[in-house]
Amino acid sequence: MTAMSTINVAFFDFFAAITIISAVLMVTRRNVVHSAIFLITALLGTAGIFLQLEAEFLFAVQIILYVGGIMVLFLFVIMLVNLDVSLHQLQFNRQKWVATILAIALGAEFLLAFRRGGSLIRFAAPGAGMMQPNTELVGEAIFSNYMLPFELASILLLVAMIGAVILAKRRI
Amino acid sequence: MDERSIHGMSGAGTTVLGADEIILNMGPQHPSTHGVLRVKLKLDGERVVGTECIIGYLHRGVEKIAEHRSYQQFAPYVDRMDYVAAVSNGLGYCEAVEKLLGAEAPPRARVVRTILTELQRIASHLLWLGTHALDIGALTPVFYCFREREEILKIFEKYCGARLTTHAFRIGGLQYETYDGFEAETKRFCDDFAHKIDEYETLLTENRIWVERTKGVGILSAEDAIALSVTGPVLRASGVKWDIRKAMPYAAYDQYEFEIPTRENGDTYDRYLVRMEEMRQSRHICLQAIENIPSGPIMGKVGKVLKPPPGEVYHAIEAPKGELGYYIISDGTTQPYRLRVRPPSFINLQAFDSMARGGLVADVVAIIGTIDIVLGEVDR
Amino acid sequence: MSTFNNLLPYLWPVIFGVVIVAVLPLLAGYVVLLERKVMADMQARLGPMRVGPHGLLQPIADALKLLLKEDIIPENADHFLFWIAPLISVTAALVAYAAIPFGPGFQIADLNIGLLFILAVSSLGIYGIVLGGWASNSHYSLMGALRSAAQLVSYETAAGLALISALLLGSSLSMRALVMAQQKMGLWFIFCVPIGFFIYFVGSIAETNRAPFDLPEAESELVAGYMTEYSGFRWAIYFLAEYANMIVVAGIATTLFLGGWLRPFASFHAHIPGTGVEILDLLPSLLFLGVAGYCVWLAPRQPVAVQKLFMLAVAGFCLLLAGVLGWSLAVPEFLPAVHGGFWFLAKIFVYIYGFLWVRFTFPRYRFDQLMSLGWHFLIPLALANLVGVAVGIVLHLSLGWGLFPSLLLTTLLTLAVAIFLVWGKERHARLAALPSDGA
Amino acid sequence: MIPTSHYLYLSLALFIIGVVGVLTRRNIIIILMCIELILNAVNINLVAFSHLFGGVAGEVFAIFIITDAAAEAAVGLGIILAFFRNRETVLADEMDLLKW
Repeated sequence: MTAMSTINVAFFDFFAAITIISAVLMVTRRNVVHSAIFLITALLGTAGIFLQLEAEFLFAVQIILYVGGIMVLFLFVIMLVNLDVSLHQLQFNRQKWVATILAIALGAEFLLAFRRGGSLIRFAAPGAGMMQPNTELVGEAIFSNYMLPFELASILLLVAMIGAVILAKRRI
Repeated sequence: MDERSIHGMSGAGTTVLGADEIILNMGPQHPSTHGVLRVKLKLDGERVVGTECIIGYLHRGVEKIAEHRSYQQFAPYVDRMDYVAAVSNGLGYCEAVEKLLGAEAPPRARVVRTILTELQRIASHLLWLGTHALDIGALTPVFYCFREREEILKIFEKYCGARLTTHAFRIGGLQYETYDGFEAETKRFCDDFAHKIDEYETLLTENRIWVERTKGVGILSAEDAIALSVTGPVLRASGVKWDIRKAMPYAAYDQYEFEIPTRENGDTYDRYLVRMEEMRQSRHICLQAIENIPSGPIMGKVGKVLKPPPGEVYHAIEAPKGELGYYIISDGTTQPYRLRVRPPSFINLQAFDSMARGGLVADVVAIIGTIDIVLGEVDR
Repeated sequence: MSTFNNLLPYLWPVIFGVVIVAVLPLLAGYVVLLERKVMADMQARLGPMRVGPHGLLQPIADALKLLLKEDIIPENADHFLFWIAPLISVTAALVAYAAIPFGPGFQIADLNIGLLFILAVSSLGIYGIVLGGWASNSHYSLMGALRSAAQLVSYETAAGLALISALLLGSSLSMRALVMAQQKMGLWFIFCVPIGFFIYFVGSIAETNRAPFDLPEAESELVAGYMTEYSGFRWAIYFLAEYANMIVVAGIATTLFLGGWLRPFASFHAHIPGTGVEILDLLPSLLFLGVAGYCVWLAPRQPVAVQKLFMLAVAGFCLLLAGVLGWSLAVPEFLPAVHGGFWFLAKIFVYIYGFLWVRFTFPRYRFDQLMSLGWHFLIPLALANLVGVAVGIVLHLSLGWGLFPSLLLTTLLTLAVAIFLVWGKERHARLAALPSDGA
Repeated sequence: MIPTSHYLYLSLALFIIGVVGVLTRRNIIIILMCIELILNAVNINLVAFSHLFGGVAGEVFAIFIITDAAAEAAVGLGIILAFFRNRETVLADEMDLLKW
């Protein structure tokens, strides 16, 4: 095992641990702001995973859009609607156990699928350096093969923007 | 007011949007409430939906003190009301007592009083301009303003030994003769000051941000201004041509030519322009007065012990901030039976609510600045 | 040993990183001193003069004072967030340095997505402000935080669009490649896209919360905005983050618009006869020699013996710098690195001087005016500029016009758009000033 | 090198955590955030497979998903704000006006 791959594995473990731990903390925290922060760290961990997968452009997009944009919006709204009382309310509903069982079933199902179907989708070691230069490749893909979905996505954003403005505006 | 939002803090605590309104407590320790004014703002987001001024943090009972001091002893106290325009305060008080006594200051004293008072008006307006600009975020004008104000304070210091609380005037005239070079120094200051004002105006008057921040902010209509008995530059910026120096001349003002600057819109920008023009007019008055100061005594004959005849008198002057009136009741003893001050700051502050309502938080700061209050005078 | 060889490529970046993290607080401190001195100069006074000659030791004294101050956490604050918020700010600011090329050799990592990386990481700094403001549990802090969040999100858009106009010319996201593109073109991008530079200048002032866009910490309104409840060391960390961010945005502007580490007139080559030394490369050394001479001249005029010595020490330091800059002329391997670093820092300081100049000249915007400036003027202008630059490049590529003339043409067209926008805004303001039932 | 299955396990874990959050939490903002977590799990999957097959198609779709998430967050938070103004609550099980 070379030094490179040791570092690679170490980075993967590190980012995966950050992601999972913060995801768990996010779901369990009582304070919504703390939850949001742990979601941010989870997203940053995911961004690290992207970087480790040689998807640099996606790493930047993840941080700029997700962490720097969407989560700021979340925090903004949390600060606007944060109620003192909500800290003392019950945080989980009655579906707790149902949900847990469901989740376990879901997990088991997926695991089974991975184990059984692993041979079908050939979990080999991924090739390295095939997606460089990443930004250029993604750009070319978006503006050639995926032109229509890209335009649709921008229309979706426009619609969402108008919708959000109308919903949030007090008096129109 | 909503008790919960007053006591509950924001941030990690309660809601901002929940009740749709938050209470923001500005002051008494806030960098731009000009001392110890406390303003309770009811905010909807950044918009002001209600205000409440809470005053009294600097109350010293000046009016009550007057009842236990002889007329001369009380004179230094008035300096501590509007402490950035002490000379004007002293002028109003001395003239009120002189009116009560039926005495009059000699012509020379009256002219020197006029010069010093007009210099004080410039100094007061300079301080206002500097701090007002600072409130709106312009960091630099305040230093230029203080540079010029320093020159005026130097003249005061040379004249009577004090810079801020001068106690420059005495009942019946002046205690000190003017020093050698008083005329020359005042003239030099006035000559320099002409383009200094132009310099300030180049920094601010045409500045886009300044205009945007002040135009249409804190509008006070002429009717409202009169109804709220607002006086001084605030009133004149609303278009009412009322200046006691012209309407009921005192000191030596009837001898000089000067304009009463007025504007129509009654917004913060107009008040700024009015005060700038007033500084020019004050300079003009000073220059006229300095040309021929009559010779003669500077102290009238009023005697050592002042016992005004029983009666009452109201005398008002045009202080830098507006009408400064003294209402004195004498019972024939050496001490006033009752003394009441009509402070311009206190009464102008009443207009704050109607000006600030509907504005933004940043406008509140601009409006507190534009009314030009001094808390020593509001609270007395 | 082989492991060591494998790790060697990682060694230089680590050393660079340590150097930057170690030097940056000092640099930020001296930027503060510079700011106070420039402010004093513009306001007809002297500024700090007490600590060291001409206040040269003031930053160190300030840092010591801040370190020793009592650390206050408000009773009802959210302790964890209150503790971590300044650290988020400063970390985001420092990480951004990883991709800034201080010189041709002095860069921690020449990332493929360099510019995106810097933008991404520095956009995290907003969390420090928002969380700090929220955790302080005070109205002023919260309002500062909310203002800051809205402001940063709005101006990031305009600044990002302005950067894209330069990216179109450089056709890369790598900071190094962007400088190389300017070298190849023989023209800094500021001359090709002046409007883009202007928008980025305004946007970067807003992003770093500097006057006239310092609403999140507007002293006269919000006391100190999100920093109201902070004191001592935590406050110092926020302060460091703010100045570190200033240097980051200045670094981005320098790299994208001002030719990075390139010397002015980089394509003008005039050698001293008989040697391979270019005349223009002598400029930095001469500058420092001049400063050293001035210090020597000042030294006997200092009132206290210690100050005389200190002045001489400063002169010596300048001589040393001049020596290093001159010596590197003789050693071709070091020439680009040393002089590149010099020019980069010099450009950063010029850019920051622009910040200071603006700060001491203009009053502060009001929140709604700030938003309308961002959304109604800067973003449309940035979009128009982007289209203009793109059209200019197309003209250059398809019609074979020179790149500079075609960009000049489109720039003029964009200026027309800008004038139209201003005119429309003023017309709007006039209409709004008319009496109406709305308001 | 890390086998792709590791990424799948990571993504699975995130997905399940997200689902549990959506099903159990009462605060609707946290529910929205859990949905973001689920979307992220999907993104990891897409990028991992993209890496495995050496194309950028997966990354492009991940970008579309992020776009989607932005739209969803904007509209979702808009609804929450509007709802909060009327009912002063952010608890999902108290949003029962349509329940008969």
